[in-house]
Amino acid sequence: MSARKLIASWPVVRQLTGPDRLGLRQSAQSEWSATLESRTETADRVVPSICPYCAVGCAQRIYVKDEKVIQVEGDPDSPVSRGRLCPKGSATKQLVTGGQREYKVKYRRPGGADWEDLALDRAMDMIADRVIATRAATWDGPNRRTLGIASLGGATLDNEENYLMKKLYTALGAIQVENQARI
Amino acid sequence: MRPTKVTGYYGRPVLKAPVWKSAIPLYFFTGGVAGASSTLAFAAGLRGNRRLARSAMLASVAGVAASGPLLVIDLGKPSRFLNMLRVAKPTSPMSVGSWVLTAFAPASMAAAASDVTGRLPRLGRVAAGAGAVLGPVVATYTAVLVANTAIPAWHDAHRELPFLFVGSAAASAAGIAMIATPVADAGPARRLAMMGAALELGAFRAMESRLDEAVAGPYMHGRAGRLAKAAEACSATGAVLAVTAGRRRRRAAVTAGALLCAGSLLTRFSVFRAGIESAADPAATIDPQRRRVDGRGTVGA
Amino acid sequence: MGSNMAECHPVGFQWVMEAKAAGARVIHVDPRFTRTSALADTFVALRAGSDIAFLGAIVNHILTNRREFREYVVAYTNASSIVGDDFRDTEDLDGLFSGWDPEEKAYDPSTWQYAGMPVAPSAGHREAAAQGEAHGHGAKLAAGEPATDPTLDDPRCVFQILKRHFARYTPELVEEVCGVPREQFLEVAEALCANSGRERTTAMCYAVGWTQHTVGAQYIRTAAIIQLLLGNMGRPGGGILALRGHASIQGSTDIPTLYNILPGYLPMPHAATHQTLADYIAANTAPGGFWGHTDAYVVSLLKAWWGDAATAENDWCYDYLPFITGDHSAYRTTLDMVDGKVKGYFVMGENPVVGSANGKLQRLALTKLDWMVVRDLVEIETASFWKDGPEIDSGELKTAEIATEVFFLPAAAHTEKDGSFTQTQRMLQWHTKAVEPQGDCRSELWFYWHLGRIIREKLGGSTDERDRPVLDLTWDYPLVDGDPAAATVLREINGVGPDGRTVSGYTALKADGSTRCGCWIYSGCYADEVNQTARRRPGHEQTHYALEWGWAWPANRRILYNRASADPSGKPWSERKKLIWWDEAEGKWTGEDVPDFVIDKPPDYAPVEGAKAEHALRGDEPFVMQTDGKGWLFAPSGLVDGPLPSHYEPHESPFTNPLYAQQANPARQMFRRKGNRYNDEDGKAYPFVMTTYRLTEHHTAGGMSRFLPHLAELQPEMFCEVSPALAAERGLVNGGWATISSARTAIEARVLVTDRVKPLTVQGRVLHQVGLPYHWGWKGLVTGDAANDLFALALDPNVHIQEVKAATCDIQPGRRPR
Amino acid sequence: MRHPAGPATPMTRMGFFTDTSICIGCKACEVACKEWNDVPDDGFDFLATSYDNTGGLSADTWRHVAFVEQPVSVPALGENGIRWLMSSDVCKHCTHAACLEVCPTGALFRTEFDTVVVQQDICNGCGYCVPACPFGVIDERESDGRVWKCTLCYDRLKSDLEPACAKACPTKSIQFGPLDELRARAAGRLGALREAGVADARLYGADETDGVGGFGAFFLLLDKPEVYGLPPDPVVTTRDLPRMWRAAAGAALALVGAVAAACARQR
Ligand SMILES: Nc1nc2c(c(=O)[nH]1)N[C@H]1C(S)=C(S)[C@@H](COP(=O)(O)OP(=O)(O)OC[C@H]3O[C@@H](n4cnc5c(=O)[nH]c(N)nc54)[C@H](O)[C@@H]3O)O[C@H]1N2
Ligand SMILES: Nc1nc2c(c(=O)[nH]1)N[C@H]1C(S)=C(S)[C@@H](COP(=O)(O)OP(=O)(O)OC[C@H]3O[C@@H](n4cnc5c(=O)[nH]c(N)nc54)[C@H](O)[C@@H]3O)O[C@H]1N2
Ligand code: SF4
Ligand code: SF4
Ligand code: SF4
Ligand code: SF4
Ligand code: SF4
Ligand SMILES: [Mo]
Repeated sequence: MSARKLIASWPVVRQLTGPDRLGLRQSAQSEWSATLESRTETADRVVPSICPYCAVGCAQRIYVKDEKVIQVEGDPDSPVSRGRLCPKGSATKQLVTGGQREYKVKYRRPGGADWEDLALDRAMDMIADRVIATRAATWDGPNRRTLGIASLGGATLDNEENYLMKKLYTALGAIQVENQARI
Repeated sequence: MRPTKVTGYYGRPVLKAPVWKSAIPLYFFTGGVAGASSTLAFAAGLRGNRRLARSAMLASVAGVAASGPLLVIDLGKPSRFLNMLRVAKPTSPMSVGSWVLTAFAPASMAAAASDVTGRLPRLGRVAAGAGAVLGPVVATYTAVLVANTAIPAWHDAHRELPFLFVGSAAASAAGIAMIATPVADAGPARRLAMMGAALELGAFRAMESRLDEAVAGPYMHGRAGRLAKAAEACSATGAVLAVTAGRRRRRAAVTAGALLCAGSLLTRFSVFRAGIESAADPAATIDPQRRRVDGRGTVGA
Repeated sequence: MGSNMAECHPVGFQWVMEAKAAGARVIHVDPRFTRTSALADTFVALRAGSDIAFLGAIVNHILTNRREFREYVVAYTNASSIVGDDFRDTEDLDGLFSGWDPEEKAYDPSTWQYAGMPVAPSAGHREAAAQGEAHGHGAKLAAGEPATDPTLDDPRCVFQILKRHFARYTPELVEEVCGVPREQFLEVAEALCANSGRERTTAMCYAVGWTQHTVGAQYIRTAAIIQLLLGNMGRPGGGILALRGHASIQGSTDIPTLYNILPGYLPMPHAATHQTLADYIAANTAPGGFWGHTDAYVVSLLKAWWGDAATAENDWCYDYLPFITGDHSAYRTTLDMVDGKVKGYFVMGENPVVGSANGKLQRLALTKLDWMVVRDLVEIETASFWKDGPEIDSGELKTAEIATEVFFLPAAAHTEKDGSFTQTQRMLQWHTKAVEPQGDCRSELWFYWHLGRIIREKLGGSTDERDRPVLDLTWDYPLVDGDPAAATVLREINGVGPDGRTVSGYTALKADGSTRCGCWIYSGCYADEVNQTARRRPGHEQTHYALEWGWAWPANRRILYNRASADPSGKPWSERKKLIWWDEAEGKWTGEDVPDFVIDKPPDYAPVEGAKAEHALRGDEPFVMQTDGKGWLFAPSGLVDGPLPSHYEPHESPFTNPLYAQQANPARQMFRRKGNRYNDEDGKAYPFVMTTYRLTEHHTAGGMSRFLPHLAELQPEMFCEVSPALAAERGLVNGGWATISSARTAIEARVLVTDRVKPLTVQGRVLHQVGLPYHWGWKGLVTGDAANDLFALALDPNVHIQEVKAATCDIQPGRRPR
Repeated sequence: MRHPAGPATPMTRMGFFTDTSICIGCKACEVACKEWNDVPDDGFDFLATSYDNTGGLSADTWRHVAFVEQPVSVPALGENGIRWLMSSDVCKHCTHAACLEVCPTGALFRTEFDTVVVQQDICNGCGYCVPACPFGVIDERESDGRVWKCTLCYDRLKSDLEPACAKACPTKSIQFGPLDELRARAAGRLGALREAGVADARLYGADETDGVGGFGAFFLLLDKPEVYGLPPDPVVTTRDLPRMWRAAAGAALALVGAVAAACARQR
């Protein structure tokens, strides 16, 4: 920046030379505020979504930049919610990006005092083994089922997920499959 | 137990208390010393009282030198002071003060430097003159600064606060001069001490009696009130001592000077503290305003 | 009533506010004055657990003052049906209906049938009750026309029975039972009547304030009776709106992760009555209405699951389905866990040690497992009970002695997966994956598909019969970034026809194995090979019904049974309230919504002899899922605790039932056992009524709110709401601590003294109610005792939902002993 | 209507009308604001003041919902009734904004939308604006020493978007738009409420002749402002500034006079 420009950008000079003599308005504007814009403007994409909390089913728009969620907002197109969100819906960005989230598998061995690390593949394999063994040990032939394996949850999940769950459990003969509709 | 009448919204303050820490009332004091001292120095110099002029000049420099760090402590980093010179806002006493201080500090230092070293005497005199003119502004603008807030105990005292601050500044400048100057040369300082203390005490009394009762409280009771009482005692004793034993004995003069400084300092802290208490008291904000609205008789707010 | 809509469905509440601005009157009936009450025109404080008395008195008010919508009632409800001679009412038997078996503690419902209808031979009450278990869609009637009396004068017609049944439900009784001043009750009853009929409609909203009672299903039945009498069903601005809970609670009921049903409310096969496919179909096919096609629905489902392995010869793999033999619901299963019967447990986005009743029992149950898999976004209490639960704290349990092996798997959030949620008005809405899940986070779709894949690989060589269902499962979904493509799953749910293309809807389904469909009621959601649930045509470009936003089951209709919005001749009841009507010229039903009726069935259609399913219903019978096409004022079948609602006291109550000798619902489900103590005393030890509920700022068991700073700070501590009078009586100080105790345990909470909770005068004495939000547990940014630790398991017998809306407690100042 | 750069030129004044009569106290405004502006939490303290655990506006709370429980008389219940007032407070974006006028750095400035915004690259944390605000809005964030308050979503406005709080508000208790339109709408709403018998309803801050020249974010209240923690008759402190300077001039002259008098005698 040339010296002249530097001086011209000094708000006092702007004050003395412009209409804003008292320095309350544009002469006091800073670099930051002059170049400000909504961060949603620079999002790489906007993805249609639905609020994950309650059954009102408010529509959301997810703003993504550099493969990160940078903002979650109501979708004004929704005939249900018209763009509005309650405090929970408004906290969705924190829900999906916040520090509370867990990113690693944790394993607690029987009687163990604390969590241990476990690779996801290994965990899946171990769980499959447990299912097979428990099912075999508790098989009730006449009723084509096992009462040894139960499942809880589903109301926070997608229809497709509930469908696969029910399909797999039923094929395995696990019938104690329940969710929040019961409580 | 006292019956509690909850005012406003669960008794919560309407206003935010100033976030300033003790650096600020300290600065009011050092700024006051600097400002009043440079005026005193100039006047003493004109009258040829070199001893008095020299000590007042040094007091002024000391005041300036202490003020800088105090302001920086408040802002956090030195560079933050630079932003003060970004704009010049007549609506902001702090802005006005910053510009004045920016002119005053070098003037006061230059004057002292010239005086001590004996070099560039012409420039020294101009600087001393500038310091003398700006000094009263430095000593008073802080009163406007606090008055120009929403805090009832400050805002509503805007008529008296400048006199209180000036009196306080004069008394403290005089006190320091008395400490730093032989008794023989300190006559003007003693007289200034008397006048300063009188102004300080008088302005305080005037303020107390004029303020709305919902507003004046902090000046009379509680911590700020206690500080005010102590300030009054110190200043009054200091002033009396100054013009009695202080005329003769150096030790008495030093004690008087110290008392005057203490009084001035306590006054600043008392006012500061009163502001914080006032901000915390919803009634101080709401009651006078409610009376105003009801007085107007409109549905209004 | 029974819903705190402003707090629990805040964005939905905008429509209530809009209606209010347009002149609607909003009435809120709740034990506490809530944020909904604050915005309502009228607030009525009633005692928790007393709604049937209140609603029953409205029924009585309508009937005694002849305020019913007569034409509607005669034409569209079963008011005129004659009930069998054997039926005895609670009025005759002091609180019991006929058919009560004191040994079995269950009803035999056969005497509740219409006169002259062949009653299905019953294999005993147990089986009858078991039938109830297995019924997704409730009621079932034998074939045949019941006798009717359109004048409604026959003393044994439903209308007259109703009149007699509710005659004692007077404003005075409301005052006595509910603590509602009779003037206020009358004001509400009148408002309802005045706002119903030809020109006006009234809607009722409820949620779990009605369901979480030992008489929950009957609460809703009472509301249904009112709405049918007033002609508010199937009409715009009318209805009974269940404000459901989680984002896809409706979906997880439709495509159920529930033990007693298969997708689309097909019952799970019951060992006693459904041994073969033929038995199953026979038992579950209704002579009239759309349940006449059960065969097509179930065969299509079996084909969807077992594909080519399902053939006509092997009964479409019906043998692959497991049997249920009774109650296998969540709480029953918890007790089975305590008893060591359950070894492995999957917990998928639920937090039972905080959210389910009797928290301690829940935790104890988990200690008895061999292994448990918890999948969640955060480390919830259920995942870590073994190391930081309250029983570990108190020393009651030792970590080292808990043998449960625990796998915690981090879940992907909704932004990290494709899929559909079904919201409270049965509308499916698609959410698109925005970003890839990080670390080990995966969707449930990923988890179950891979789990299935691995199990199938491991069982690959098995010749064991029991492994066939797993090995023959259709399990070949295309993968996208490792996830099975959710859209292909939805497509399977929609179903495909013989040409391999998606079917247009359930009417295209066949029982001959030529169609496959994962959930018949969802059929149409992928019609024309288009994901209809992803449609997002802006609401403001559409009519009020916005038919091109998302997709609602069935067949994208937004208002169920909307044929009732027109009169029997097919004309709208009124111009103001028109929705669909018969277009004579076009020869079809038309209007603003998708007609919930056979599109070209004229109003004067009469079924021919031997007509089946929907063809067995007349052109003026709008309730097309019902065998008789009628709205049921009296329920001859489908409920296990009576054909009509009666007021019973909650399982725990400080009062005796002033109506009947029968104190509480006789059929309620109880578990008298260790760890589940009831307060059977007369109310001296626990003199107050406690009720639990939600706050706008938190979500259920807290996993999605207590851990988030922006929500947690808004309600940072567990508290209890008490009236100033109770506070004075017990020395409770606003902002201080209180200990609330029940027959189970004691919890502590901060005290909020508020005028919003008022003492009520019930049966002549003052009753205090204690309000408890239930969102807290011991983890997260803000922690507190879980309200559910205070509650016992006492369930509604129809749906096995726990009574956490009304029980007895005591409250004392100070913190609980540690 | 985008202003990517360049000096802020005055345009239509934009603002808020917060109609507290339809507020459901959901606090979506508080959360939406924090999410958009990355405002940290404000502490986890249970205040036992109805459902308000935020207490008031602060550096970390730019929208604050007040909850007031009041006994009222209700037809069927007599004096035993209750009402629950809820109101979402925010910076008033005063026409004469004390915070802005006293700011010595120009960090606070008036934007092209006539809103009052702190420029975080300029604020030096002098703290002067804090006690200057007659509503106790603006405050210092201890962790970084600067002051923060509602920006009326300056960044969003620049991109022609509605502020986050107004967008979220389920009942449109918070309405955003050109101020004159909002004032007209508010007058209509007030009329309707008065007609419906809500005698205590009043507009707060809609009057251009009030002590701060009217608010850019004004309110419809159902009771006196102080009931919600708002000052009944706020005045911009700088209105009295000329008088203050005059007093200061007098005081300064008094100092000069005193010094002169003191030095009148040599010793
Ligand atoms: N903010 C928020 N919203 C939510 C949820 C949440 O946790 N937080 N959860 C979601 C879920 S899972 C669900 S199921 C829904 C539940 O939504 P609601 O059912 O509305 O929620 P609750 O607060 O449990 O209960 C509603 C009201 O019932 C009252 N009540 C209690 N007992 C009785 C009674 O006997 N009679 C009557 N008439 N009223 C009674 C309570 O005082 C309470 O005000 O909310 C959903 N929405
Ligand atoms: N006393 C009392 N008790 C009650 C009630 C009451 O009113 N009073 N209400 C009852 C009702 S209606 C309900 S619904 C229950 C609710 O009780 P719960 O369902 O036990 O509670 P939530 O906290 O909703 O648990 C849902 C969990 O799912 C997680 N989650 C969210 N999305 C996903 C996902 O995509 N995948 C996975 N794996 N996890 C996910 C969340 O982080 C959260 O921890 O509480 C019941 N309990
Ligand atoms: S924004 Fe609120 S009301 Fe809407 S779906 Fe989400 S939780 Fe429910
Ligand atoms: S309300 Fe306070 S912070 Fe906001 S503009 Fe007015 S003076 Fe400034
Ligand atoms: S703290 Fe910042 S915004 Fe406030 S007056 Fe000082 S510089 Fe201006
Ligand atoms: S306008 Fe923006 S910054 Fe201001 S309160 Fe609303 S969301 Fe927060
Ligand atoms: S979002 Fe709207 S309704 Fe909710 S508290 Fe804020 S102003 Fe009130
Ligand atoms: Mo729920």
